[in-house]
Amino acid sequence: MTDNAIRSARPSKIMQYLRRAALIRESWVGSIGLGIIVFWVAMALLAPLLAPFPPNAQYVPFMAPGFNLPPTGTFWLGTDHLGRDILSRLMWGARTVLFYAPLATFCAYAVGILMGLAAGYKRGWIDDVLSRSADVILSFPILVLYVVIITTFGASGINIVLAVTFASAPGIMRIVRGLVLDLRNRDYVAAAQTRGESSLYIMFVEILPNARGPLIVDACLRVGYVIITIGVLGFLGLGLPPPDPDWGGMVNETRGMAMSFPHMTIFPCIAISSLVLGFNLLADGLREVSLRD
Amino acid sequence: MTVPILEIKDLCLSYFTRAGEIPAVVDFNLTLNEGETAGLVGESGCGKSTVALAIMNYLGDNGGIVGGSIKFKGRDIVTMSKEELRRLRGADIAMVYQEPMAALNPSMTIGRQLAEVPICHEGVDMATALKRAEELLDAVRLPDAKRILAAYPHQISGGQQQRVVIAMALLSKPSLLLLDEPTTALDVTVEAGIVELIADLGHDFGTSNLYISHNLGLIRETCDRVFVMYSGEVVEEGSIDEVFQSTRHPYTTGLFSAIPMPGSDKYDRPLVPIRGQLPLPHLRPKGCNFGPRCDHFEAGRCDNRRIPLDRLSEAPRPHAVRCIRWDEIDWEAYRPDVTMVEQMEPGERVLRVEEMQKYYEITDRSFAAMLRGKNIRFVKANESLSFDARRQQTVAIVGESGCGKSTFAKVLMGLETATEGRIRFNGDDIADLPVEQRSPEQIGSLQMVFQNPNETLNPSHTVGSQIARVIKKFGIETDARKIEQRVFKLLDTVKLPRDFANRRPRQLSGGQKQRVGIARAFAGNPAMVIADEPVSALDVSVQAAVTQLLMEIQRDHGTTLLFISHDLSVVRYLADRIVVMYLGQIMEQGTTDEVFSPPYHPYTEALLSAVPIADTSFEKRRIVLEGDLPSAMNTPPGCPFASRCQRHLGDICDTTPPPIVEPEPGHRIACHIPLAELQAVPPVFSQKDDGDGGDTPVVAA
Amino acid sequence: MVIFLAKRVGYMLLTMLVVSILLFLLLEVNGESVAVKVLGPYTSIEQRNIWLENNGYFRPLYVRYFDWLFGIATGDFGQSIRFKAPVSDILWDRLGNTAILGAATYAIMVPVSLTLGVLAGMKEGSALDRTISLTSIGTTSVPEFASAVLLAFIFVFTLGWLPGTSAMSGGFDPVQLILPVLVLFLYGFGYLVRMTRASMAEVMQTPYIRTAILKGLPYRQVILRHALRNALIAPFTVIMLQINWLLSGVIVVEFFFAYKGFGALLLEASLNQDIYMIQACAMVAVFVAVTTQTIADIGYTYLNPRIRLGG
Amino acid sequence: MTKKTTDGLHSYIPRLAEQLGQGRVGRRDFLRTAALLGVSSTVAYGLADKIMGTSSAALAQSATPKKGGTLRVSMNVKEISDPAIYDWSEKGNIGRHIVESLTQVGSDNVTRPHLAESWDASDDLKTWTFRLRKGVKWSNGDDFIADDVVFNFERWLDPATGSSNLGRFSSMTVEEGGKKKMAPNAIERVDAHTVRFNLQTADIALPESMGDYPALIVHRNFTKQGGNLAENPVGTSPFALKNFRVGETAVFERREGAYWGGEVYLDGIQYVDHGDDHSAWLAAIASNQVDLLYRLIAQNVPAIKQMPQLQMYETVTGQTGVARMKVDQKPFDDIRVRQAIQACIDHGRLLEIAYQGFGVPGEDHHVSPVHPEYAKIPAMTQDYDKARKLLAEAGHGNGLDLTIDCVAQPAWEPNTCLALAEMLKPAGINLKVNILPGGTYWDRWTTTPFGFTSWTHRPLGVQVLNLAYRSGVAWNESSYANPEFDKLLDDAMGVLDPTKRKEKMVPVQKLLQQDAVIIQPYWRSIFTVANKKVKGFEIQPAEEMHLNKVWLDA
Repeated sequence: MTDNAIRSARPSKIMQYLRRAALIRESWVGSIGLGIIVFWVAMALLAPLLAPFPPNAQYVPFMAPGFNLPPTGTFWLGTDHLGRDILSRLMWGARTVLFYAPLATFCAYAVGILMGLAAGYKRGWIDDVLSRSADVILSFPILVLYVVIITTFGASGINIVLAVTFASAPGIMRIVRGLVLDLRNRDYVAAAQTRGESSLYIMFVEILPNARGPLIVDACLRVGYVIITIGVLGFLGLGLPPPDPDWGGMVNETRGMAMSFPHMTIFPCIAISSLVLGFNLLADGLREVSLRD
Repeated sequence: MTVPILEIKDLCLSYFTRAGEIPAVVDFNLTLNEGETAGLVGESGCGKSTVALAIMNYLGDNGGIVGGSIKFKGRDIVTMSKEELRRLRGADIAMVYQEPMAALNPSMTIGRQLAEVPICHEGVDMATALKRAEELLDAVRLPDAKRILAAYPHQISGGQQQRVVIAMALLSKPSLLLLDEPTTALDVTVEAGIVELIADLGHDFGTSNLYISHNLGLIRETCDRVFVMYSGEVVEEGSIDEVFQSTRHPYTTGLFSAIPMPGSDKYDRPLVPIRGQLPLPHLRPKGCNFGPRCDHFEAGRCDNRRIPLDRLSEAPRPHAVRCIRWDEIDWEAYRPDVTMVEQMEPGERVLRVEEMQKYYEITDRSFAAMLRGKNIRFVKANESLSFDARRQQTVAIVGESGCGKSTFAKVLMGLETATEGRIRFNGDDIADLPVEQRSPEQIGSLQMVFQNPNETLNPSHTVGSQIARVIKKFGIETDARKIEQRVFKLLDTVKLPRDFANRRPRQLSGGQKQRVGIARAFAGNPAMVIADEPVSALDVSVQAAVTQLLMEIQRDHGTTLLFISHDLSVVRYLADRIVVMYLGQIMEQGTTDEVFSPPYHPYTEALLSAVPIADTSFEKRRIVLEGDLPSAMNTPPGCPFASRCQRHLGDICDTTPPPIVEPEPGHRIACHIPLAELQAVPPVFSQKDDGDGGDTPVVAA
Repeated sequence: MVIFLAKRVGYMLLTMLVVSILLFLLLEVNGESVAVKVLGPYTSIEQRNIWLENNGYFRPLYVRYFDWLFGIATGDFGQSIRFKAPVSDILWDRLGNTAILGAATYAIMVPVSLTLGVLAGMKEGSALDRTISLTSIGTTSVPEFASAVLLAFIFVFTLGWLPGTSAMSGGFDPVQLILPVLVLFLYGFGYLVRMTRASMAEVMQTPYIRTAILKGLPYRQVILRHALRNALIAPFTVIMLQINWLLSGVIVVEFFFAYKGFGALLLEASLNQDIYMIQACAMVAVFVAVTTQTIADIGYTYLNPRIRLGG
Repeated sequence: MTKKTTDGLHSYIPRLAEQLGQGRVGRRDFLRTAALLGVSSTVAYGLADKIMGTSSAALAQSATPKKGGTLRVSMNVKEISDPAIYDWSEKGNIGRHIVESLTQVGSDNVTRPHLAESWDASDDLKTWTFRLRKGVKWSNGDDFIADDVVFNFERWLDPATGSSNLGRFSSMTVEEGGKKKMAPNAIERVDAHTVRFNLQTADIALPESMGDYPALIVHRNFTKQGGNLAENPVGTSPFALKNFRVGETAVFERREGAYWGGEVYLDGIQYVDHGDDHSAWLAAIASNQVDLLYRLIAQNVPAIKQMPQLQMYETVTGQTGVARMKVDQKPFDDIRVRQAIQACIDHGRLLEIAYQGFGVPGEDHHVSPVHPEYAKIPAMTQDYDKARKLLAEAGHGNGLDLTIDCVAQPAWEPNTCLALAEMLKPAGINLKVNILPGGTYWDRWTTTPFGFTSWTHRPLGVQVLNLAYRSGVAWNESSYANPEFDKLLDDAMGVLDPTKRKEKMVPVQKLLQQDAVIIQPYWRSIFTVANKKVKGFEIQPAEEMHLNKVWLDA
């Protein structure tokens, strides 16, 4: 085989990742989870095209699902107490949720991974300091921490992201640290050390990629959890500021009327539960698939 | 004739996976009479453990017996009810496992775990059961049985754990004992003790044993009959002498040529690897499973139909072979192709270790230690090591786990710095030079091959990129295209196809990974390579190939090889000089010939004796060491080996560090025993036919 | 063991100390804003200064901190702004109520989850396992507020079977606990089931279980004597750490069902900037968390002889 | 049945009666004004009946009240230690079951005598004489006398007390060195049952103010005995506090012995705190855990209608919320901006969307149709062209970004703001709604440039105007300072004649409307709900709980 042939035979990185991702098909649980997530991602991305109404436009309040208002259109899931189309709000709300929850999780991971790598690889006093700080933060009941942070600094998207980062990073750090403590004793790490690679290189190139399996699973679970957290904060009136739709806030605003107009509350509840379910199932599927490897 | 203890007929075992049915064992026959020990030998994946579990009818959820019968004392286990099976297990058939630590419940005392067996099978009360357990612990030669009964598994050593497992197996006086690699996880000197114990117990308890091992030497020493398995089939069976002396299957011969024997020599009689790889269970070839790897393969015949087990004689239990050409091959004349390595003269001195010492500080944070003000203790990992290594030379460091050989490698590589002493490498003192402070040339010229093939490569990166990184790192090439060329060359060197560059480690077999590891070590043109047990985790046929490869590359590059190993047979085959270590200290060093013949250090002597020898033409003296390796935290003030020494002189050994005697220049022994006495010790190995004193085994006092 | 305990307790105190410093810094550095919260926004600067003077807010920060810390150590958390009463008068009652709620939840959740988890983990991949696992994933995915809304809709408004709030105004009434406990149970049990299942499944794969089976022990004994103890080590820790989770979980439930507990108290204190109350609640929450963590550690050590007796 | 003749009445009463006869004053207005001027309700009703030939007998109970039972009420139980500094009507409601006020504003928004039996006002409305009811006993056995009233007033008017009554009775204060203090001789003890108030300025609303919840009269030894009503609940009311736990419950039992106010039917009252979550309130009454809600939010009205065992109560009030702009801060210092915003508003639709139509549309001048002095002035209309034009003139032709602060709860406030935001969009105004927790909002309610503030009901329109829009007063959250407005307001306040006052109110209302200080979306109805077995309950516009005549039909 010629060298060129070898090079052309090299599959592109993207294809490799896609092929890895396609493994999830082997777990029907994971596939269902992925399906739900893809559905909501599509809803979020296509909200401007698919949503029949602007999310904050106010028409006739309290209309039941299927209400038709000529010539404006049909409100398939009805309207809420301010006369806004629930379907459109769910679609736009998916944007909010799918923007903030992964963003917050990502930030938490960025911090948690850095801390975990440093603590697990460097050990010594760095580990002591980081682990102890993590213990202190983790000793707060997590929602208590959120409530205190949000009420102190105010409810806004960025504060929610910061609060989630602050509260979740230590947990992630612990996971990463545990993985690193295991991985750092591998021969390939020793090989890198004996080549005189820098700590940063070893942490990020040699160790981190091998920790990705459990981390991806954990990230899925965590995104689900953050979705719930954002929902709970919305429910407590500490969530993202209106009017932009946020599922937890939608439940909060309408639950007082759930007895007479259950559709206003139940649809957002279903939306939030289904998305969390999607992430939980995906995590389960990923775990299943990764165990099969 | 009495009913055999175990009679397996035409047994077929399969695993059921999502990919379908995968046959694990095909057409397996075995008869075991009372008091007999049969050995099942084969490389990993040949189905030998599956057979053992099938005898207990325990194949897990996805395994099953698809054909044949397993008769235990005439009763078919395959058709037994669950309850019958339960009563059989542990009472009539018992098993000893590979990993004693894992086989014991970590959260129950050993006493309770042992007592369960008689309580369950004989309905005795706890006190009686514990008494029985205590008796058996005595029987497996565990001192202080009471303490052990009250202990949890993690509180006793590996050797003790295995004795406990054996005691547990024997508690209900089973007729059949299944031993699944019972010594693989143990150190060689401990292994020797267990092997001896098993042999003795067979006589004392009258059990029939089925001994499963990948180690031909162990099988030879423990069994009456042997079954050689390959890819789910028995390819050769017979008595030990028949199979070992007149081997009639190409695979068995291949195995014998692949392992170092006392008579093999890297220059005159090099190891011969078996080419190719074990076929995956669902990709077995048509006809003879071994066909594609066989030198005697004949297309059209060997790959035509299933090969039956052919009897060599009409005796009731004859030597049988699964080969249609066994009587066509001229076994005496057959010499496989092998590249001979020319003998090399050692060059200039590359490495000089002088009085090197490495202590680890352990901070004891307990209150008691703080009160005493002595909260720092030392682990003496290396104590005044001194030796040299020359260009083109292979120097082996031998010792059991905990002897400090890996610590020494770490100091050498700059992952740790020495506490005292100097390490001169190419003239520079690197003892205090951590790897970050070494120049790329220094780092590149001192590289390492690691032990575990599954860990040596980073599973997240391609093979090519991992080799390329080294080339870049040491500044050998900078141009991407040239780097790639060099990667390909290195792959050529380790005899791997070039397209492996794009593969990920998980797509490679263990041997292939180890080759990549070697390629990576040699990427920087090292002057010296440290190989830390590079082949111990590999199957024997692969071991030979990797060993040979290492030697070839060494010769081509003129590299110094520092070979760290616990396996004296490999070392003997490979090394020019040997350094024997025990508890961080050098017990003996010298050329290979010097170390392998008297005068021995008593520890060297014990080590040599512990090595199982598959060559039936050799006889060896048995020396079994008592006790376990002491902790490196509190090394004895005198000779570190004193506590286990079979030639222990008296107090002087315990209190005074031994002097170093030098029977020949360069051959150094650290021992109190007068040189003359050491020289009078007969050699451990002796040719059987010679008829000298070697025939009578010498057991340590 | 004594040393271990002393170390754990010492470590606990250290954590509490750090938390107290953080809390103090977060809420009390700015005396001015404390005065505004206590006296209300309509007060003049003069009034605030008098208050600050009277309450010692012009002393150096560290003096104030130690004063506050001493108060906490002696059970004096200060005066609640919202309730105009000593914080401790209100706090302990509320904590007691939450303890009742938590205990009731645990009394149901722990046995059910452990049983289901063990059943699922005993035979990984079986139909029973699949059913239990999926159910637990499903219920865990429904946030507490959603299940609270749905359950209230069904059982209170539509069927009228259960009381809609749990204020316990007419004395303790177990019926009023049903809905809050059910919500907490539904959301919490899945996690415990999955942990138990994973732990059990892992244990069932270990060689020592094989040893036990091949010893000829009856299956019941293998499970009860060999598997359970090892399989329950991890869930035990989780159960203890779940107490920490429960302190968060009760916020939503107590708020929704008007249960007079700690969570609702904390939420209301936070929403109303009742800083002394927030401080007290946070300290108590952390104390509970750290204590349970310590118990978890000690219990883990006790259950796991490998750690208890030195590795 | 009338013991008094019209002779003892305020000099204005005959004229008022004349106007009533001529139909220039409504029956309600007559009753109200008469009551304010110290005419007892029986007399006033009798007068009205006589003039108009109607009968007030219908007001009498239709069924015979039953005695007994404990009424369970869902309401936040807040601390109640000192009535003088009460700042929530929930506190007043609990306090009112211990201590009482001199006057009481009824469910019909008419102020009636309570502990005060009657009062006179001088013609200039500066001297008021209050005659206290005789035979009223404190629960500790003491007689209720003028010293009690004097003690309370002196305490309220002492700035150290920190009572909002200092502002409420500002006509009895003088400024000294920038600080308000009680004017000398402002309160005069005439005899054991008569107190005279000498005001600095005319105050038509004095009796109304005395009915407000911080004006509950405590015992003269209140301070001496610890100053804590919860710990030492000495009062004049028919109930005794049995159990009180802040945030949880307050339990009252009927006291033994006769009550000055006649028969009281309930054995006891229990308030239960269900927190801040309105669904919990709803759930509590729906599952029969309580008999009465303190408050039913408009959103929950439809649910109540589905539950036949419940009776809903509704009343249009002077309760409202205003989106007020701080006129001295950018961009609201430009009147065109404020007017542009005003031009975008369709008040009726705001009411429809944000409050489900329960109430009447507002007119941006903070005087309600329920107020006696309310003058009908031309309605405003939505006019986006005008709004855009005004914005362009003010230099915001390319759009304007604004933020409005509001509290998170009750929901109608943010909802109104959200609806407002939608309504401003077509004019190019992008309004961001900044929803804050209550505590946070009330920290900044007087300072934020644009905020939505809820205002409670007050019996007279001028009261709110005085509190909120007069130059420099403490609660002037908009910083509106217009001398002309102040003067017009003074004029209006000096007039007793409802018709004349109405006329005087026209320029006041118009000026405030034109200056576009506030967007006042609507006057909202308030609701509550009770089990149908609760009888004799009436909803009071200021959400006061008057339960002395309530009984349970078991």
